[in-house]
Amino acid sequence: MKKTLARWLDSDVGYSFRTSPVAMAAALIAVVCLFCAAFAGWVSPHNPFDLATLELGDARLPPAWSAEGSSKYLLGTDDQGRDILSAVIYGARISMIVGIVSVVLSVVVGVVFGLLAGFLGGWLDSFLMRVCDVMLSFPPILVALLIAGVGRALFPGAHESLAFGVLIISISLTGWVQYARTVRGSTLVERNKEYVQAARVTGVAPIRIMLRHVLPNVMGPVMVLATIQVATAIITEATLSFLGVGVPPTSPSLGTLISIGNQYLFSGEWWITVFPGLMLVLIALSVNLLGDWLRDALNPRLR
Amino acid sequence: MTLLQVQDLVVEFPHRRGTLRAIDRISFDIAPGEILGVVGESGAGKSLTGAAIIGLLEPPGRVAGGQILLEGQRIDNLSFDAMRPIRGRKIGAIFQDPLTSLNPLYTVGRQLIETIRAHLPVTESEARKRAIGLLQDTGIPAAEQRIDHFPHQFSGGMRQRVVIALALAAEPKLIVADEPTTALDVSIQAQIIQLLKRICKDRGAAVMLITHDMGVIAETCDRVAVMYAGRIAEIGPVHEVIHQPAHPYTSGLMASIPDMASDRERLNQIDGAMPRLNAIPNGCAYNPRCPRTFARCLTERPELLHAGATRAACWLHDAADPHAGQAEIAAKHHDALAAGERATPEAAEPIVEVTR
Amino acid sequence: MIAFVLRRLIQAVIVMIAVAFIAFLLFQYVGDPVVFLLGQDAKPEQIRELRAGLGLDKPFFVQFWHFLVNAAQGEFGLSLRQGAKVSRLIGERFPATLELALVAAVLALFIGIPMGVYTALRRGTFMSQVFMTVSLLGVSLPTFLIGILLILVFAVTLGWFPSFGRGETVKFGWWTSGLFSVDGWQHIVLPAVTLAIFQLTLIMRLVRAEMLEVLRTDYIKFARARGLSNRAIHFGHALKNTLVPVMTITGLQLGGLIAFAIITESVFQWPGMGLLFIQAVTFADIPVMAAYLCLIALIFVVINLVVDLLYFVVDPRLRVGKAGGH
Amino acid sequence: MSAVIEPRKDTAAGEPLVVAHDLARTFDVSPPWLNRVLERKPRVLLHAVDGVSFSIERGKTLALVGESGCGKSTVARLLVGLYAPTRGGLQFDGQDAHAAFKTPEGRKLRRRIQMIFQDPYASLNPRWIVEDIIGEPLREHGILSGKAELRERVGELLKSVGLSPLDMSKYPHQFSGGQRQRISIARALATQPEFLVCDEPTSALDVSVQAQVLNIMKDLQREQGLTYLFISHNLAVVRHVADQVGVMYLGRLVEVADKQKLFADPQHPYTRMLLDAIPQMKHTGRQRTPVQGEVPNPLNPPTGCAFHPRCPHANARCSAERPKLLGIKGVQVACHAVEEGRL
Amino acid sequence: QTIRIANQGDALSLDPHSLNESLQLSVTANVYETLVGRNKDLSLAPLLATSWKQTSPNVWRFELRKGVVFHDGTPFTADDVVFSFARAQGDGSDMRATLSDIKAVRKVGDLAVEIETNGPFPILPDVISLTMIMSKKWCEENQATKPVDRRKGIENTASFKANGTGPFRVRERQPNVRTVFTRNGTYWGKIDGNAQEIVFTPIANPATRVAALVSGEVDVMEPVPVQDIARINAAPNARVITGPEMRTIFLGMDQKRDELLYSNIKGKNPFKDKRVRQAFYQAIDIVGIQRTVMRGASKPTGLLVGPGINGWTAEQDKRLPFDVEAAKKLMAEAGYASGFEVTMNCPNDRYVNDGQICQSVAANLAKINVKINLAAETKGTYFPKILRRDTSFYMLGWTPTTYDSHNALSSLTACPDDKGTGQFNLGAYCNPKLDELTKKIQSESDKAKRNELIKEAFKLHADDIGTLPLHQQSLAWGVSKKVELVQLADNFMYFKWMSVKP
Ligand SMILES: Nc1ncnc2c1ncn2[C@@H]1O[C@H](COP(=O)(O)OP(=O)(O)OP(=O)(O)O)[C@@H](O)[C@H]1O
Ligand SMILES: Nc1ncnc2c1ncn2[C@@H]1O[C@H](COP(=O)(O)OP(=O)(O)OP(=O)(O)O)[C@@H](O)[C@H]1O
Ligand SMILES: [Mg+2]
Ligand SMILES: [Mg+2]
Ligand code: NI
Repeated sequence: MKKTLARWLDSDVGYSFRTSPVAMAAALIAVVCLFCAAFAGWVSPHNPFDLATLELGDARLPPAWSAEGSSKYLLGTDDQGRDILSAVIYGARISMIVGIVSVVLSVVVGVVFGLLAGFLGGWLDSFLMRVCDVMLSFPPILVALLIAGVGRALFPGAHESLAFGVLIISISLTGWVQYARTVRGSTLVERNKEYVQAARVTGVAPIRIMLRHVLPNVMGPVMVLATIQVATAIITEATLSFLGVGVPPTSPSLGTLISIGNQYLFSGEWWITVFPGLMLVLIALSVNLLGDWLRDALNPRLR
Repeated sequence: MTLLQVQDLVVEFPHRRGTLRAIDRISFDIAPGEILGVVGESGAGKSLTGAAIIGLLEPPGRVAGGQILLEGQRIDNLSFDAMRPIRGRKIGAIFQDPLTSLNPLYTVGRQLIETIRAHLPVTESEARKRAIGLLQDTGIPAAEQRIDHFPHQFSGGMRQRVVIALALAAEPKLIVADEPTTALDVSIQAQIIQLLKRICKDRGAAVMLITHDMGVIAETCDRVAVMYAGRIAEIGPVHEVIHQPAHPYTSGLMASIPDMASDRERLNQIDGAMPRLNAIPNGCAYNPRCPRTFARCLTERPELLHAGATRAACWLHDAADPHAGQAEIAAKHHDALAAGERATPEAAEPIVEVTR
Repeated sequence: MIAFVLRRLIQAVIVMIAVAFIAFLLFQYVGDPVVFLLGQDAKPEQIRELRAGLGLDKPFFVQFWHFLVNAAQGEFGLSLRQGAKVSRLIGERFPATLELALVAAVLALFIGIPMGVYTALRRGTFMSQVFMTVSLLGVSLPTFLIGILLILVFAVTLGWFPSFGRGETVKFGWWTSGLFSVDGWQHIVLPAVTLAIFQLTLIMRLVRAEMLEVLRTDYIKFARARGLSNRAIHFGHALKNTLVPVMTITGLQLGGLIAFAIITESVFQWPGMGLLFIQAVTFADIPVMAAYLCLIALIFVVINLVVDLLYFVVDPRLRVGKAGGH
Repeated sequence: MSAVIEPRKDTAAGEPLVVAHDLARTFDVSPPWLNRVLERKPRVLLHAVDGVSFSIERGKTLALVGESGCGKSTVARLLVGLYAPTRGGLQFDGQDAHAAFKTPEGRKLRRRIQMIFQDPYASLNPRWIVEDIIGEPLREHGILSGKAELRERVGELLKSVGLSPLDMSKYPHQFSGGQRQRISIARALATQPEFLVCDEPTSALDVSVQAQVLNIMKDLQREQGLTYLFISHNLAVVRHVADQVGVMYLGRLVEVADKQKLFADPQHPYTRMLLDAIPQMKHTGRQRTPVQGEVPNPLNPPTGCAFHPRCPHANARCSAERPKLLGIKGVQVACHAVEEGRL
Repeated sequence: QTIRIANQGDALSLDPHSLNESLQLSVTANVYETLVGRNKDLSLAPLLATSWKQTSPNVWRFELRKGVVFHDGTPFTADDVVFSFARAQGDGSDMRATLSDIKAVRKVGDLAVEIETNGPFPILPDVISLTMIMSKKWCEENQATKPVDRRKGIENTASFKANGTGPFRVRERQPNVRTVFTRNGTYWGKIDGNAQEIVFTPIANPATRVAALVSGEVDVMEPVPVQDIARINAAPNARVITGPEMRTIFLGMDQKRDELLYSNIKGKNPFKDKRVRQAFYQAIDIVGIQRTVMRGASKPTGLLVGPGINGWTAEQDKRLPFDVEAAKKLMAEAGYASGFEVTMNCPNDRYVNDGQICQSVAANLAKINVKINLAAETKGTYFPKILRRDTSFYMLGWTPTTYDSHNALSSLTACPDDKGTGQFNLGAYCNPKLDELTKKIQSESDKAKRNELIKEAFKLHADDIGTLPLHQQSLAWGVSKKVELVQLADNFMYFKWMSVKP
């Protein structure tokens, strides 16, 4: 373990990591976020999802440092008396799972389809691109409603356990298109390059050519989109939750917290939306900065 | 009177595991109207020299020492913006791979006109006229129509001529041509060489011609510089360098040229390989491969010394300390080589090893 | 060229039919319009009667067939809730959305592209890091929050811009435009900025990534060697070569702007299609949703077509039929 | 040299390893169907290679020369199966190569046929380090699997082309043009193929490295009976490496001959012009005579003999009738003038 | 004097019969008038009818006002009344349901009409207080004799233009963008307020609405999100006028099925046990909800109707005490000491802070070990779902459109049948005795006796704990300090009572 880490740090990518303070800071944030999310139960002072512990009387307390704040709730409470700090930690867990899983799913699907369309061409290409057009026309909201509807028709009463699946699938279902189109465009260019032909002559199987040769060379824009989409997916999740097809309001995600708090912006309860918002910005920031760094680091010409 | 003067130029690539010195203190100069050929081992630093002169080393590469003087003025330390009027106007460049040097999205004419107008105070239509003239000069037929075509609509040879036209657009005093004829058939190659020669004659421009084709060198150049491992091994008038090389590397190089007349099974070759840039031995860089190495070669780096009509970086030609008295370490080896036979196969670097 | 367009249009029809089909599948799940059509005192037989009158009791395929037949005649039926022709409703709303989307797109492009170029050229400098980081705020804050914050700052606190609506509009036939009055421009600023922020980040990052690649190419090096000015090199040569992926994504995003400006429109009470659509969803207004989705499909097809045509404009290598040298 | 190289047992010299029969490849560069219908334009076909037949004996070298764009690379790509022929066929070691490429056995065949690409830089994946690039064929064909073994082998290959094993961890862009070319040569040699298609393998190399590389190729040929198709613009090199030389013009072979015969006594007028254009070392500062006239447009090739617009000996027959490749004076020539004895 | 008004929605059309929805009627009521109107305290007021009386159990006679003209100058006559009632009862009208008890409307002179009902109908004047009178001539001229029929959708002029007798005329109409009203110079009566022009704009987003008020872009807006009341009151230029609203929010439980659809208790239905219902009732901290979630802008209630509705009495409007211990005990008695799990359906964009209320209720119930799976969703999917009775525990709000308790009783508490009785009794609570009372109330014309019956009915229902009443939400209008107006409990906004301070 230690050895592999040391070896990695010594590699080119590792070196550029070591010498980039931005990347290290971003990685640190990411690690902290992941840690908190993974061990939310230990890290957070309260369990915000346990309704029995909520005290309505403690609702909307400002952060501990302001005059009316209570030391019990470091970052204050929301309109239900939920501890914001704990809610942020637990919410980040949900949001990160939804955001990352759905982006990974859509990247995988989009890249695979894009590669196939671009590399194999022909009717498959036309077909996949028209499927893209169709998918593009549907707002994620509607798709989510459809999936939720079907899901509930199939498994009545499985609301909570279903919510995650519905969320992730509906975000990915509309998300993969961009990747597919971008990857297809670049693949069309890339597949005619001589290094791909060289691999063909060598007898490398088309699948491996696509994955090992073409893929790394078309990942640039994909990385830009993907890192940005992590944040977008988290926000989409908030919108969907609002429509009732997302996570239940009793176990709020970051996005849900923000949209709850959004109602209280005028009335002065800024902490309900600001802290989850900050957390979301932090997550987006670390993902994007890591993505930026990785993209540059993986491009040998930019070293 | 010199046009370009390169003095002790050093080019380095700072790398995290130490700095790579790709060009190590080279000096040469070019006079107006002269064609200087640059030959040498591949990887010797020819292209980098050209890039350094025009100030376009790819980062992290940088000029780490020495100076480059154009018409007596230093240009190696100029900022990008100060260098801009010099590029194209005073120094034209043709890169090693001219086929990708044209922006595929613009017509040939637009790129020409843009270059002309970047340097000369002319109107659009004048520039266009001039551009057509340039294309005609470079031997492109029907230039009035072709000027509005896109690069991909030209054949390889024509594209190369367009690149040359671009390099000439603002009548530079110096043209750095990096392998302009590689991958072209002899016929087109001949056209391009003719063109370059004509320009030198007509306009008095100087050319630094980097190439591997000794035939081209022989036919075109006035003087030749031979590079090896980031250094200049020999520099001198073309005839002398080709026919009476003073440096052992040059001799080896010339012997390696496939001869149209002979029918030998194997070509002469210089055994071994050029050292890696960060593992250049002390003393003369060529010493591991040199058939005539002697003690001094291992410790002291030779400067360019007069050797007949040429100058060579070889202690053999040190007038103050003639080599005659020294024991030549590898004389026998050299004799075998000179005889045109391959040295004992065991001594050579392993070729492809076959273990079936 | 004509043929290309024609072929794409044929495909567009197929796409639209597919969209309509999926849309109809969807409607089984977005709610029951009849519940909202009648007041709370309606009697069950009235409800049944209305349901039958609207044809909602027919099987799915019959409903879909009716829709197709109507749509083929250019008639998308009536809004269940508003009782007005869907085509008219959408026609009324379309100009507002289109203007908003265009202004936002222009804003995003005109700020995003130079910022992308800048950050690519000055890779690693402090300023470009700042740009890269700050721009992330645009994607990591939800649109509704950004909208509200903008209103809070620029409308309530500073009072510079109005907080809602489209302001004065000028009528040109059926088209209404807010771009011909100062008032209209004042009204469009905040919503357009809100919409543009996300696109801006995306475009900036995309341009940067592509620029970094292009700046290493031989023809850029050669352009430098020709002594062209920085501007000509960066914006004339390098930027244009990054345009193909940038256009693809921008096209998709513009479609997205038009289609899904829902949240921005509802925050700023922008009388566009998004607002219409969100209402249609809450009231399960099937004809409006179906027509809207078909329209969006058409918009996407058209945008993708335009983008593909622009490829030809930008990249002469893709132009067919003009082959010269080889 | 550590390993003793044994000549391959099955090498029966004289039996052709590669037989190309009437190979042709057209590219459909016409606009899409609907466009053609609407704009009433015909199909546009580009005959890049138009009926080329030759055979290469095991252990021999056929060199192809000819103008830029005459279809040399296309022939090369046809031979390695990158393009499927529109007409004609290719026999490799007695079997139909193009049929075999499609079967699973094709992979084995791939190992026996390798190619060095014309553009060294483009043929190297910019995101891979040299070790992976050269190691890929070894890995793909399961020749070597251990990482250490692989490394060692790649190191040897690098050394054999005059690079250092320490260069293994660099990326292609960190090399000079000639060094890149050597990398692609090393890759082609990695699987020890029987048939090597070399598309201008030494164009970017200086003469000494070129000599080394050519010597290696010769050694391999001698020791293992390697067969080459060698494409080059450098006629001196061609003269050195080739056993037979084919001269191409606009997609066709116009002359095929043993190299001695070809260089000593060129028959076809185009061959003659080509030889005249070779730069001479002996006379510095000499003016050459390039081939006169412009390269014809392959989309609209001249009728009859494609060379007739540039040929000083052309007559009416040349512009009307396409000459066939005929055996004349012990060489194969496609020229009416030679056939008629006008030359 | 222009007053700019923002509301969360817009009137869908200007046709007063096209939709029975309070916003729609509130807007059109400024242009069209009814025979019987309402005073500022919601008591009945003569409008186009100067007086009315019951001439026989089934017949009412209305004397019409003299000298009234429509905006286009046509005089108002009994023909217009007969026409308008026919129109409102006819095809395409959404007011049909409210008028279903009317048998015939007859002209008995130029300025008098008689209305005959199917049976004795004591609350007829209340019921027709929303039936607006249109001009027969104008409608005929404009092919608007029928409201727009959604099925055929022939749109007509009445959707975009209006010609009533009311104190304001419509000058400009851009649906969903703005509607401009001007004062009617030829109005028959006196207009109290001084507003000359009203600009009505829909602003759907609550925060935007608040911003528009605070930044002075609108003068009146409605509703104000409860959390922003304080903020607006603190603003220099605006204030919030709150008042009770007639809508009552309550929770319903499935009391019919033998096994709940969404619960972990199998084989029985815990809500059939009154102790469970009572435990739920007593576990809900409605005062806490009032204080935190509603920020005081609600009135906890023990009844299904609120003040302003005929039949409401203060003495009956008492809740069982909030007592978690008692609730726990009741649960234990019922055999659910360790609680159970049930899914609660809840809208999140229909009532004031509906989602949050449900969350708080869920948190309250967690204290008696009941685990609530909260399914909060948008009204678009919520209502179809619960109206299918596809729920075990739900939230609903109810406003009796007749301003009378009978409406609530017959819709919410009567045993459901397929003719529309108990249509919104989604938990299918059923008490035959209560049904009997409800029938009696329907036809009892003696007001006092009738009120006694209502009282009895409510008592029965409260004793059964058939529903869990929560509160009446408050009206909250944001009003610029320059504007004076009158707020009605039925949330109608009459421009005639609006004034701008100079
Ligand atoms: N970006 C780089 N990083 C590290 N080393 C480099 C880089 N670019 C070039 N070099 C090294 O610099 C040396 C000189 O390269 P250059 O391109 O000048 O060679 P050259 O003489 O032009 O060779 P050729 O004839 O093959 O083109 C080479 O050994 C090469 O490995
Ligand atoms: N994929 C393709 N599509 C269309 N035309 C092609 C394609 N590949 C090659 N051609 C055309 O076929 C002809 C022959 O090309 P080829 O690359 O074989 O020439 P070449 O003899 O190798 O030339 P060079 O010496 O310049 O490499 C050219 O006219 C070229 O434009
Ligand atoms: Mg070079
Ligand atoms: Mg070629
Ligand atoms: Ni030696």
